[in-house]
Amino acid sequence: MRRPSIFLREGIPTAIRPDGTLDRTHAPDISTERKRELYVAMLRTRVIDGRLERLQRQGRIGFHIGSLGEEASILGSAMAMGAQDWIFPCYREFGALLSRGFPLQSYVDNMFANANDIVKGRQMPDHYTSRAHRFGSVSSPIGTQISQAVGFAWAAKLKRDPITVAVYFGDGATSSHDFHTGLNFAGVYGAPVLFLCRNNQWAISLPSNEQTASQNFAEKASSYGVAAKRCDGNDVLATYHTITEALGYIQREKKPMMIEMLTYRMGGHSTSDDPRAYRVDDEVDRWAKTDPLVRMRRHLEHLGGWNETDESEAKQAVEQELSQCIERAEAAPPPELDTMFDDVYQTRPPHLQQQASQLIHGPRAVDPHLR
Amino acid sequence: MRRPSIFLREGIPTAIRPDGTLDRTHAPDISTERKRELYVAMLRTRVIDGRLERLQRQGRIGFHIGSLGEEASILGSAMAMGAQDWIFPCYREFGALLSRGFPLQSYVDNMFANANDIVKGRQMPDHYTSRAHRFGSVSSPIGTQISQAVGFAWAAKLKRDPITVAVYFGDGATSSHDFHTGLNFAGVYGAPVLFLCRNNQWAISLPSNEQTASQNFAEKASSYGVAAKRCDGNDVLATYHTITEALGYIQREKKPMMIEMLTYRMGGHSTSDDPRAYRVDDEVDRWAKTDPLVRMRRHLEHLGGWNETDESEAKQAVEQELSQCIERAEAAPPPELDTMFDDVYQTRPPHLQQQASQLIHGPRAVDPHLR
Amino acid sequence: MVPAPWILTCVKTMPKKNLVTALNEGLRSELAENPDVVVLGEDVGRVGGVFRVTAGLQEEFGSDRVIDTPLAEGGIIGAAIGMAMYGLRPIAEIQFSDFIFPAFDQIVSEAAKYRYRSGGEFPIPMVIRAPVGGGIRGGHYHSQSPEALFIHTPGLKVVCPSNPYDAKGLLKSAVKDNDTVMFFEPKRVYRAVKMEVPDGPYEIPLSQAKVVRPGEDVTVIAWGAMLFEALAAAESAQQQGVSTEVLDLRTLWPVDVESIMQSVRKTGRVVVVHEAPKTCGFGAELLTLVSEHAFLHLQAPPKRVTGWDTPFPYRLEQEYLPLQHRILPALLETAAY
Amino acid sequence: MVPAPWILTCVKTMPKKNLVTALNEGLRSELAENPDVVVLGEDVGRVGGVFRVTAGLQEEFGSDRVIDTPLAEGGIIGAAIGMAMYGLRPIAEIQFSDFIFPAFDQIVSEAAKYRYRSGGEFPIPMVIRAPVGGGIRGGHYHSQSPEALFIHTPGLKVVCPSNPYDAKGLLKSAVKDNDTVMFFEPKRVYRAVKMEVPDGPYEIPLSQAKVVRPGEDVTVIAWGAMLFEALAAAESAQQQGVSTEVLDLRTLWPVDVESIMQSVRKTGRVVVVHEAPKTCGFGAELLTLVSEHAFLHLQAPPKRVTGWDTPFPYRLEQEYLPLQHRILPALLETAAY
Ligand SMILES: Cc1ncc(C[n+]2csc(CCOP(=O)(O)OP(=O)(O)O)c2C)c(N)n1
Ligand SMILES: Cc1ncc(C[n+]2csc(CCOP(=O)(O)OP(=O)(O)O)c2C)c(N)n1
Ligand SMILES: [Mg+2]
Ligand SMILES: [Mg+2]
Repeated sequence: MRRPSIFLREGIPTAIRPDGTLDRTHAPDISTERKRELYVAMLRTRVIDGRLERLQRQGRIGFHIGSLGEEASILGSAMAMGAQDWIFPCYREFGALLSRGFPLQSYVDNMFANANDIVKGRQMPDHYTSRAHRFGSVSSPIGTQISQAVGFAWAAKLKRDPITVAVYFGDGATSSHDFHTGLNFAGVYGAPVLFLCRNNQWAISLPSNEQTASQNFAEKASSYGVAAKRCDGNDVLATYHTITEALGYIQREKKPMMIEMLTYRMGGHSTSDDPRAYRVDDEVDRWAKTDPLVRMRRHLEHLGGWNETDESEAKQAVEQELSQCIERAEAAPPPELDTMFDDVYQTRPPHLQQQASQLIHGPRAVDPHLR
Repeated sequence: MRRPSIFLREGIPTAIRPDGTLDRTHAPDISTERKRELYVAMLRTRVIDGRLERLQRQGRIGFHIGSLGEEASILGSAMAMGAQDWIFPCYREFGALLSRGFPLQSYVDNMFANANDIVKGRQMPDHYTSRAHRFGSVSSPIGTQISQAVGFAWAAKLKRDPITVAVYFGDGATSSHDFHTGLNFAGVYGAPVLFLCRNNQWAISLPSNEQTASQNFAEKASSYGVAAKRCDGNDVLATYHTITEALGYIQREKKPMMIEMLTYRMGGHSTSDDPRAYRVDDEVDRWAKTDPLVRMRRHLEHLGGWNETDESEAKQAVEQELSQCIERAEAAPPPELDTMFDDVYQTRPPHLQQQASQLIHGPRAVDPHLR
Repeated sequence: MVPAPWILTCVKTMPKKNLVTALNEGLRSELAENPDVVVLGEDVGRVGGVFRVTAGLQEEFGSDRVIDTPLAEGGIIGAAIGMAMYGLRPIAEIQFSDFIFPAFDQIVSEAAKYRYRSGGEFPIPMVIRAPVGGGIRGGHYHSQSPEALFIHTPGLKVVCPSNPYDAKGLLKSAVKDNDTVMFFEPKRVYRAVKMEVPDGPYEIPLSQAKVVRPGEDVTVIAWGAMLFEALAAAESAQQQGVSTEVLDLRTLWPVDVESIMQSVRKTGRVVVVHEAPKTCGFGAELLTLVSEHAFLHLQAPPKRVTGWDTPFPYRLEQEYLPLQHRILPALLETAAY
Repeated sequence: MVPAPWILTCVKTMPKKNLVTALNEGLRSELAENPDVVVLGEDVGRVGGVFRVTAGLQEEFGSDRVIDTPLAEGGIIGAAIGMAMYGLRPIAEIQFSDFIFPAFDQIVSEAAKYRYRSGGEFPIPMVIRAPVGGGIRGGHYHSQSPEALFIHTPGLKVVCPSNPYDAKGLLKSAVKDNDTVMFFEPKRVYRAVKMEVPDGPYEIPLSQAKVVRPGEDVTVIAWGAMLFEALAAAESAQQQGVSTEVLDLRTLWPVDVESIMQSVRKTGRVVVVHEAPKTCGFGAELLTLVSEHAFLHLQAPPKRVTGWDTPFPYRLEQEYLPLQHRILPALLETAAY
């Protein structure tokens, strides 16, 4: 079993020191209250991850793809974005969506793919979206969102709307076609895109150093005339800071930028994966020492802004809200049969009207308990 | 009308000085006889290009895509390759194929797509191939040969055969998917591939500086951990030298390398194109001053290895040979009808047997003069 | 371009504008009407497209509206999807439909499924234009007709006009449509057919086929360049006493089932013509629809006259294409069955 | 994986090896027999594939023969084509057939046409393996059945076994075949069906369908996971007095026309079942072939029972799939027509 070796954190600045104090040169100038929000958002994400994993084990939901260990990269970036900015997600960014005010109930409905699911139960769990929250559509095919985000940002530029579009993708996705065309188009047209490479060091079982022979992922951007930086993706303040600066650069220079957020996937790729088949525990243990929640909590404690009671209250609040959401989501019915034929086109053409009526008046009508 | 600006020759060494003398640090150590061969190969290519263009104008062939102005990049690279090495062409490299001993008659048969055509009249003119000459298959879709060349070279490496595979592509092709996956795979597996980017500054009507925002094409290689260099693709000796060194590097280091050959497409994209619609004459005139044939001829004259008589005899020889080939090719019949159904599969399945018989015994049999 | 003489004779109207001009007018009119319409693709700006369909548009509307792109079909469509999500109406050009495959993932996995998979949050109103078909000595990679691949993909609409008048009207409808529309242009017809085309704007609704020649004995279904071959064959068949109804589908999907069935119920006999390879081509779908909807009316086996199941050849393309000399016997046999 | 109970009951042989094991044995045996065989794909090495089909092969044959690749299907197939040109026999895995589209250009524009366009200089003997089909709660992008797209492409062979025994023998034939073979594995069957599979090597020739249940009244054509649904429906139909002949195509293209026509000439009635969307699916081709070859034998309209013309849904997948409860009425109606 080989391990990533070249993708270490050397030369990447941190904001939060091991003792919880701050290196202000690499940290954002934000209030303690805001820092608490960042921490709570990460904590919330982690609690949800844990619960959804259990639900999947119990067979109550079909699938979950989580962000254990990657919370700082996701929340540190998403929460640095402006309200007018858009996010094009990969598939681990439910925390980012929730941080924008998307109701937890809606997210849980998505996990249960019930009648209230925003995507009408049509995709696997964790394939959410919300135009109202300026949040794109999760798609399974790797990388496809990248060139779309570029087109979206380019359109905004053509319309002279001063927004930035952040697009998330993994280290594995840098090998995809759309990484190549997306960065190239963004470079050529100066699209206001923030490329967020969440380098969690693994693409299912492939370590980053076998994904590419380049020294790191950030350097790939120069191929396209796109500026890039690496940041410590396990340090939520360093990430927040780097993203804030990148957003400034993008709007000031009218050019895209890429940030490689160095982090680590602490869990399996998804609930379908068992990482023990391909990686060794001591690597995981080593990374556990850089747990983004532990680091941020230490900083908050140092500031006197967090204690054991805050922690348990915050956790309990999420657990409780979650329990209610799960109860409701589980009780909700599946989508109506007829909805299967909506949204293929704006209006239902004759052949789909016919097929819908075949389904609804066919054997399914006689024996509604078929599954 | 905008023009390429960043793709200039600054910092790229030349071998042949304006007065015909040599800068030996950037020139290969080869005999005058070999230099004559290089020059004659370029001259032959140019003569053929001229004639084929005329044939196309006369409607005697359907299409030609030539190499006017790019002869040094093509011949300087191809002729530096070893006999054991393979070439995966783009579509302007007929000169490379001929330099490997492919009969001119066969090439002309290909241009006429007649019964003797090596690809059996199935593709447009200039879509040649020859396994015997270690020369891949020209395909119209841009870039597809790149990842194939990588697989081919990788296979050779797995079989421990010490060969290098050179793959040609244009500046436009660097935007293709296969450029990205090809270079990435080559970097990861250390495939012995020589990536030859023939930067002729235009992709039909798109100038290189709108193809990408990168500073040049060579720097794209570093994204993939692949070494790269630029060379003066209008200087056949500088090109030959750079390629020779690259071949050494590839076999020594067991790693791929990319060379950007800076040249200029003096003619239209193909016989279907009129470049006056999108570029200005003074750009063409400026590049005409760096004509690779003129430069090499000056050097040969400086060496005392070439004179006016050599020139006219060489030209005449090609013209004569060409005339004979054209005469034979034009007189040759089209491919047999039945060949349409060969080579779809190794053996003809029933449905193609049936279709072949429908064609051959159908209306075509009654009226063989249909076209 | 090898305009067979019958192309000109089949069109009875006074020659006026060709397909290239009509399409150009359609694009210009959409660009002028709606500031959100943008045109993008390889060589569409400066040079006006390799077939000149977009000629003059960049000059008129600027390089922010008519955009030359890098050589990457996947990037063109990926970016166009993003533009459509933002609210623009992109018209993407793929230089030849043979080069659509690098964009296949973005079209089939993304554009086609976007509205559905997002629960209706993100429709993708965009048009993808591409020249299709053979007959211009383009060989393997400048001649293919990939419509069946897109018809098989739920979520896409597919249009293929046969003539300048329809082309302009259908293009305008396609641009205004709120779904992703594949708009295939028969390149063999680009300059071969001229007809009267109004200068002003007009629309032809999608999903309406047209009876271009009424007949009694046999129905032939065609579209694009092959329509003219079907018409020529129908003319010849008439001389042998067989009356052929010729249907121009115009929109391939969702197809106008009603018009097809109306004709087939009348004639009881049907032949479908297309350039694409026979197997799993759109012809198979059409004939199966006929069997499903009009089985009892069928008096002869439904027939296909199509490209062979081989890659598209260069030198022998006239033998590959389902030209009138292959359609005629199919009509006569079917009528005589 | 939701193994319906009837899957186990339909297979009458003693349970022994499942599809995953049989395929694994087939791959192992080809790797052992021929040093030129290499396996490549995402996660195929270290972890043995996300479905474990390649489990243990990298340990046994080394990482030069069983290769983990970067996340780029186009690169996998492009490189595999190059390997095949050099003389290797690559077996490329696409993790889910839904992710084959980034490789579509290399498959359709290149592999399929290579032998033809090079005048026979460069055959591309390679196998592209990919799991297909629904029923494992995979939603849009882990459930599709794209076979029709490849059947429409001249130059490709397409195989889809339904059971472990056939799978091993067909896989070995596919690897030895000198053309490019798309080898689709019904993922719903991976662990749901067990049967006796010889440990040693054996081959099942391509392009031979199999009558898996003889019958007199109606023919049902199926393959892959839907074969078991067809069998279950045939069993139920029998209870209502309708005798159904069930044909497992095994190789989809070139298809065994003779076996189909033999059955249809006997029964005069035919139903085809597939998971892919109806329109322009392989069912349309099969039914058209039947009309063309056996028109006078047809006593009822040929019928399709297929996935709907929508993207593949997640929650309602059991309503999307053409399961036995939808096949049974089609059999009864067709028989009663
Ligand atoms: C085109 C495509 N190929 C393969 C897959 C299967 N797959 C899902 S996730 C994944 C790995 C992605 O790795 P990375 O981009 O690093 O993201 P991460 O999961 O680590 O966040 C793969 C191979 C896919 N979804 N899409
Ligand atoms: C995939 C694809 N898209 C578009 C085309 C049409 N086309 C043919 S050549 C060409 C430009 C190629 O430019 P470049 O790579 O620089 O090579 P050059 O012709 O300059 O040698 C284009 C767009 C094609 N052949 N393939
Ligand atoms: Mg990763
Ligand atoms: Mg060029």
